[in-house]
Amino acid sequence: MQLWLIPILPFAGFLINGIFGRRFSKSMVNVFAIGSVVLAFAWVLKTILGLGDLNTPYTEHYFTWIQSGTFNVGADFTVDRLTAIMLMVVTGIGSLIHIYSIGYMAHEHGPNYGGYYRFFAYLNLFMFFMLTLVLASNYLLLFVGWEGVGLCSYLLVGFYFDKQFATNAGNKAFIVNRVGDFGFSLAMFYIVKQFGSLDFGTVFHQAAGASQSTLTLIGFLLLVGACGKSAQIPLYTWLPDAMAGPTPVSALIHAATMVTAGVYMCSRSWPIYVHAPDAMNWIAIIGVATAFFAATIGMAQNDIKKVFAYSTISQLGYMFLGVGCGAFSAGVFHLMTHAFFKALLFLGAGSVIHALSGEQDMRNMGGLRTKIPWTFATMMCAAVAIAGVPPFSGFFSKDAILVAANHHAPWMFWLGVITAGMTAFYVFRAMFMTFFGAYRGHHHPHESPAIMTVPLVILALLSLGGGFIAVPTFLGSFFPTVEAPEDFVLVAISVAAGLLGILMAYVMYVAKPGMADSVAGSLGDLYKFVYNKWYVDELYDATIVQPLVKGSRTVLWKGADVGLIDGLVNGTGWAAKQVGGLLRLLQSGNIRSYATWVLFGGVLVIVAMSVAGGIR
Amino acid sequence: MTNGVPISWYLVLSAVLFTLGVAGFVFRRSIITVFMSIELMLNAVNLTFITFSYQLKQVNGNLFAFFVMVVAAAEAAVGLAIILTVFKNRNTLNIDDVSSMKD
Amino acid sequence: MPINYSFSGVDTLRFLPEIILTIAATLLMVLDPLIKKRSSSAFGNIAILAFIAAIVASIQGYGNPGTAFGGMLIVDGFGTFFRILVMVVGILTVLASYRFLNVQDAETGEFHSLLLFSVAGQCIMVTANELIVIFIGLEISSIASYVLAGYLRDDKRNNESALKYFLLGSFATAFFLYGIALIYGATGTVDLTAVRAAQAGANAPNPLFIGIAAALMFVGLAFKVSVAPFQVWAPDVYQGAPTPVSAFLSAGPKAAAFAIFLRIFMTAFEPIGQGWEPLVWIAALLSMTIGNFAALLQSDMKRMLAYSSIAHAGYVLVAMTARTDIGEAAAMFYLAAYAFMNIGAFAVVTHLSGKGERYTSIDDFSGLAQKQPLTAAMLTIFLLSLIGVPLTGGFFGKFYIFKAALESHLVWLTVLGLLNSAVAAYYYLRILVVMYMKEPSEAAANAEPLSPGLGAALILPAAATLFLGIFPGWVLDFAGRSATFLK
Amino acid sequence: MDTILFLVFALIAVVCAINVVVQSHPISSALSLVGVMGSLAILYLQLGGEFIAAAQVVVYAGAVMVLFVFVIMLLNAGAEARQGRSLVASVLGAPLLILLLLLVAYFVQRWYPENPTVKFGGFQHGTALDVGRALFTTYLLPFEITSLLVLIAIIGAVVLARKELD
Amino acid sequence: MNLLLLTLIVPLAGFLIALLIPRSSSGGSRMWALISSLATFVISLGLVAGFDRSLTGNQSTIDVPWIASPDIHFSIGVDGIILWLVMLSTFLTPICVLVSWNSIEQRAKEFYAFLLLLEFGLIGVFIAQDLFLFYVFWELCLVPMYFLIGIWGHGRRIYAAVKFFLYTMAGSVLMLVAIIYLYNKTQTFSYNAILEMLASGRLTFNPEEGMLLFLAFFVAFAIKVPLFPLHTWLPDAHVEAPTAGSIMLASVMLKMGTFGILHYCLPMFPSAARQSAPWIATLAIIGIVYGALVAMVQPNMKKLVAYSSVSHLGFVVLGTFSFTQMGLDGAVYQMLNHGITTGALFAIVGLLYERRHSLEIKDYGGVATLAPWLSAMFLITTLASIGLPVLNNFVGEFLVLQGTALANYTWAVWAALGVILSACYMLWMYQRVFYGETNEHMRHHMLDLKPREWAAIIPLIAMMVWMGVYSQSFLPPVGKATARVLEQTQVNVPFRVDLKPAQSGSHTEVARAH
Repeated sequence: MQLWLIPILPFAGFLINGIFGRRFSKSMVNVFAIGSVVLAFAWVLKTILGLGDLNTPYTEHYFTWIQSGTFNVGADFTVDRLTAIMLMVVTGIGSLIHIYSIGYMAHEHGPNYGGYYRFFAYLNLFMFFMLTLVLASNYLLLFVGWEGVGLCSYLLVGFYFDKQFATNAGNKAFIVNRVGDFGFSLAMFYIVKQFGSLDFGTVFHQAAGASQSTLTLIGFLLLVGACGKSAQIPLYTWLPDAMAGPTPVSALIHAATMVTAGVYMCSRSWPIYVHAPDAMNWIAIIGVATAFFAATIGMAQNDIKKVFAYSTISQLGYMFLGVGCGAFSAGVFHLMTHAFFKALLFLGAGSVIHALSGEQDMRNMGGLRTKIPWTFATMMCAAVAIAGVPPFSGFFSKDAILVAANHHAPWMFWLGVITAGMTAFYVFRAMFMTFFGAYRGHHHPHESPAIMTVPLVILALLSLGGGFIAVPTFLGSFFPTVEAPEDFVLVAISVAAGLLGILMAYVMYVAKPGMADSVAGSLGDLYKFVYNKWYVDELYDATIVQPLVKGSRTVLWKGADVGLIDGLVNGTGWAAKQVGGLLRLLQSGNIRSYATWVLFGGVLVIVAMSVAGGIR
Repeated sequence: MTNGVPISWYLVLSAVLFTLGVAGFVFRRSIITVFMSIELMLNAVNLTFITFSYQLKQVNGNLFAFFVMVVAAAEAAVGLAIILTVFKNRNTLNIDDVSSMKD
Repeated sequence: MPINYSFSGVDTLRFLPEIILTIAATLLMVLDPLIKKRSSSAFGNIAILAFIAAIVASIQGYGNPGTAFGGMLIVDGFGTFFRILVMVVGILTVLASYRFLNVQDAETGEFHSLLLFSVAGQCIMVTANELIVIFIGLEISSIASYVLAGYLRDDKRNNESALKYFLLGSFATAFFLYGIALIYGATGTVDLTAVRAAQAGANAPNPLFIGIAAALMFVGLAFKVSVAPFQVWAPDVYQGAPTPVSAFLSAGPKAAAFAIFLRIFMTAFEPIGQGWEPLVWIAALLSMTIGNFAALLQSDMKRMLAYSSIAHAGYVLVAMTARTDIGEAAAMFYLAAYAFMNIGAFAVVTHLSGKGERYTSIDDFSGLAQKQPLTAAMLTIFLLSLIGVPLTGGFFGKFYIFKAALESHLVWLTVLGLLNSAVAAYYYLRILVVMYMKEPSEAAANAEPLSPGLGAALILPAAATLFLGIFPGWVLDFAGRSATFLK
Repeated sequence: MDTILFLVFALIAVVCAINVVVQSHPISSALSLVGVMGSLAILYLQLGGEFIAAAQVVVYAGAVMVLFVFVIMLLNAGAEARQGRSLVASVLGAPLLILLLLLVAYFVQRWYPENPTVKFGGFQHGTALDVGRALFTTYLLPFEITSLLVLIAIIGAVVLARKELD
Repeated sequence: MNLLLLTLIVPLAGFLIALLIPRSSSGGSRMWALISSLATFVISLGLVAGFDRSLTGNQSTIDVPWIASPDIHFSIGVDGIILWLVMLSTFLTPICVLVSWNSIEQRAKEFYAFLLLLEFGLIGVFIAQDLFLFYVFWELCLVPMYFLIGIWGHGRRIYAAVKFFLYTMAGSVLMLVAIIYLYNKTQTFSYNAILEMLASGRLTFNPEEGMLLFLAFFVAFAIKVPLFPLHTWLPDAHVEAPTAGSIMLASVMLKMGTFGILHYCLPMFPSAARQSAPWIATLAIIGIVYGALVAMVQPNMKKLVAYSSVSHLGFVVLGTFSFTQMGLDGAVYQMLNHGITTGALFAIVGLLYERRHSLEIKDYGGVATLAPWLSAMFLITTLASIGLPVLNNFVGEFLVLQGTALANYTWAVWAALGVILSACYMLWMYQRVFYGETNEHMRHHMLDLKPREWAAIIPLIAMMVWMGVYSQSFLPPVGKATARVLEQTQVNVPFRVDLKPAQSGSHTEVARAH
């Protein structure tokens, strides 16, 4: 089926735009960039349709990538049901966002010839790596995509590379991800050590017979990797900063696709996890903790993209919760619906920002619903979806996760419910601050062009109706099923929490506009603590970054390297010269001294020879 | 031979003279005296040669002493010439003053 | 006592090289007043011819090896090797001194005459098999050298050099002589072979006495080869002497002294080898260490080379410590390689020093590579060889020496010696540094073009150094075959 | 008789030798050295070295020492100056000398355990005849090459003492 | 004509002819250097083409006696490891010529002559099959590099050159002792003969003897690698060296050490190697982490890259002492990778230096705005250096770490930290140099790549991608050779890649893509 075409098409787009894009007109760039992605989407459709029910995975082998002894890693692609969903999401949403970007980037002025071609080249490269990631049929190839998307994230976050904050954010994204990759790599090493291969088929086949401790270790290490990529505690800090990139990037990479790779990978590794309950439990704990924690921060942010960034972290936590509770299909389902509504939220936010010529602070917005109605309407769809209002997409997926959580551990359910309330609150808080009340800014808002709004509308439809896509059923045979009875009470509680959140937001930001500040004021330090994101960045900086940098500079470099080791080396030279200096004292130039030395030597020699001859 | 001189006396005398020669070299400051000390050392060696020659009943020791004398004479000629040039250039015969090259 | 002794033509033939040199030397002395000064380099040419003739005679003589004059002389491979070596050193010295003497206004027949005599003395030393002949040969070589060291008699440094060399040399010779006397007393003979034989018989003398005699001779010989702790004179003398003479002193007399050192200790004193081995061990280590470390701080090129020659003497002693034929062969090879590289290095100093030898400091070599790349390249070869970089004679010399030492299980001496050579690299590198990496100095800028003689004195040793480094087999084979003494 | 002869001249030799070393004026040292040589000549005679005893007086005491005295006079060398010092020599010199003397003397006195004695006339082959015969037969080579030595001495003296290099 | 011999001789001939070119004609010297180094490269391509990948052991061997006693032979040959190292040398030399084209103005003749001599020495080191010959080449390499650093280097070049020389010399004299010792024991210098004797049991070492010999070799190699804590010559040498010197030093010369360990230390002293493996691996890991941390805080680009080399070479040593097929394959591959990648880093840093005349990071900023292609190339190189997949270093690092994990998982954990840190220091440097705002001075001087510079950089980038994507072009011969090394090392690590054959698609349907 020529699976290789799927990633190669965007890659071709990348090469063409990357090498010649500077000389191209914008429309020429568009042709290659959007064309390649849309073609890839089309090829995905054709492939999936052509492969039938996909009950058995379909694999293509291209060439041996690495071979050493009997170990080998092939460049192999596989399509199964999970992959199919991911392919659809990635290419579908990817296409939409590419199209949207034409409008969004039209007036952007990045460094280097406006950076237009560069943006699309990077975006295409991202598609290439993302598709490689989902198509990979072994861990190492998955890792290729995994690192590759990280690279694109780095490049796109640092798109405005003349701005220090952007490049800082890019570095942070890459390096924090590297910490996660560290875990991922170790997991791979252990897999090979235990199973002798990295092929999903082989590994999973053997995992069934492996010891639980082995699988727990592997599962845990994979989780570290997933935490990095999917911005979970403790490695989430890069994602909020990553909003420094252009907004479509936030939508595509930092909401819809790349950050969900961790979820994808954990789901993919279910044969390992199902035999490693401890690891599963940790996934759930991290997931729910992240969901709650990020939601608290999200409630206090004023930058519209930051709100959605924390929201993303929080929603990813949900997905982890689902996976950790054994509801893999629910996790993946939420992954998909989240891709719809979060992409929409970001794109909508982009549209707002675009409308306000770059303004991102919600305190300088307000009353925009009349000025940019399309944006408002579509974003509202996403808001209700994420708030879990039935029967929109978020409701179904979130509900499935919470039910599974309840089955797994009730406290996780309750925390999840609270988080759901907070989610509804901060999303609608953002909606109200942006679109309701009076306009507080100085720009002249204008609605975005159709090239931007059309993708918004499509995503809005998906957000609203996405819940009816039968993902859980489709994946039902792929994942092991969890016996979690549908309980109407639980559903009602979670829906109620969401509605309560919406209501509170309405009260505080529409009905009684002054109330927000007074609540914040009454919370005092707690509010400040949350507003400052629990000071986690500062904590990391003080406990890890600074000690490492300063320690390296003063202790290792100046101390050990220059001081001790080189000191010893140069000291040897110095000492040699000192010895030389002492020896020069022998050379007084005085003949009588010389004669004495000769005499001295002579006596020594005679003594030595008498000793040697055995003086009697 | 009951009241002859023990042969070791000659050898010890030679050692004493040799040591005195060395002492002269080490302690004297006049270049000429230093040179004479060397002659003294050579004389001491000659005494050893001749003593052994006596003991071994060979003429060879005598010959060696003779060769040493010739060498000593040749050394004397050259040595004194060198001393002359040094004196001409530095106007001193103090051996401690001839120490411009050092380190 | 009947006269039962006569000498034949064979004896003469085996003594022919020395005869040639003597005749030439005398001829030069006689010609000196007849040849117009400064008009030609006739003296040098004659000397070189004589050397060549003598080399030919040596080779001829080796065609029919054996003893001469009743065992006083022995023409064997060992002797022939060193004979040729010292004569080649002589040739190179003459080549290096053409221009030098001209610049210093000091061209006389006596210079070359003394040189020829000195070499003749060395030839006698290296072929002698009898202590008295060795002694006289040593004195011939030495006395001529004393005069050569002070050749520019109006130069204060020359005087001082000559005086120090003369007084201390005579002083050490007295010890050597005392040693001979004691050996004579102990064994009743001064013939090396007989001395060795006397130690084997039933009424062998107390080895202790032999040991004491050996110790006294060791003093004299160690002094002549400038081995620690008898090395003190060498820096002053080499620094003060005219540069070509320093070159000569550091190569010719040294090689000859080493030859007799080896011959005496490996034949006459071989039976007490256990006794003197530690002594040589220590002396070797001391020499390497003192030479190398003291050289680190020198600022005068000649003085630095003097210290380096002390260190190199130490390396040769390492070979001697091995007390094997292979060790001797290694020492022979090393001395040959050393002679070439050292004369070459001194020749460069000669070239640069100028009238009155003003420019001998290391800084004067600054930027030489930019002004005279060929000269610098030659010096580079010599220095790399002195360091012991492969494809140079110095490397193979060291290699053979340490190989011999390891075969005799002298692991520590080998390790320390080689570490020493790493230290030594530092001061040789300093010269490369100034030559290649600094801006030209006054001396380099004003250096005149290479004269033909000096050029030959550079290129020949350089070629020899490389030859010994790339095809060492030829010389080493010869050395290996010659290293067995008549015992 | 032999013993007395030995003791007397040994004593003279030693005293003169000490005098060589302690006298500060070179001329005194030179004369003392002549004394040493003279007494040694007697001892040589006692040991049977007739020829060498004669040579000692004629060549050594006669010619060589005269040369010394001549040079001393020529250079007008006075009592040696006291300035200048060698720390090494003054500190190490004396102990080393004593050690050297003790060691060498100890060994040489042990040379002949049965300690034979010397009597005048005990060895009679040190005559000019014996010496001459040996010189021109067995020791022809050394004898010939000593002539080289003398030649070098002449050239050396010429080189060093000639008025000017031209 | 034996192509291997030709590969060795052409640079030597190039060197000798370069000496004859008049000093005034620096253009002629340059051109000659380019021609002869390219010719060498082409010949070495022929060597690769003619290399029979189905054979283990040496190929293209020549063995002629050189010196009779001791029995020294001029003996050369290539196996799967040597082949690529030779290629690395011949590949990089023309690139060095190209990057030096304009930057070497003074004394160009000597410069290019030394460069060719260096190439000769490096090739010789790798292909020598006689211990003595190996030592000769080993030392020979020192001389041209010494001059390259000392004459054409920057401020403290003399200190750096002398330090370089003495450091290496101090190590190699010990190796000489060991070589001589071996000869005295075996009466041969032949590498293969010694291995044969070992295999047949005719040569055995008692434990202390074996360990001392091993250490004598190892220290010499470790200095060259450089293994922590013997590395301090490297930063100085790199910072002061001219661009071409840095490239050759980092890319090829350091490999002399790792190659030596792999080729000599392991097979000749297997038990000592096994015994000391934990210690050496520990040092290697310290080097990996330490080098990365120190690199992170360097204010000077070349110094940063130099310390990064310490870190990267730590991987090579670690892989070697994992005694696993993957570890060794990875180590060899990483040698090549490091050669290409670090060569490119130094080359581009050199180009920056030509423009801005500074190596200090703080003097830069915003280069990406002014010279986008230059920046892009540097970015790719940076990414390769930090081990991004589809670029070369990833394959090597993966194999090394995987092999290490098989042998000792804890080592792999520690070593993998280096992978995190490499991203830190490289990206941080990249950010400070290429990102940010530009200033007036930069705007005038920071031109983008010129055709000649493209010609130097593109082959390097191409190799990074090729080696990263299709390692099968390179790894199989390496695998053959490393398997032999392992066999000779007689390692008995529990997990010696007794991997079950990969059951790719055992329960999946595999469709062959055409």
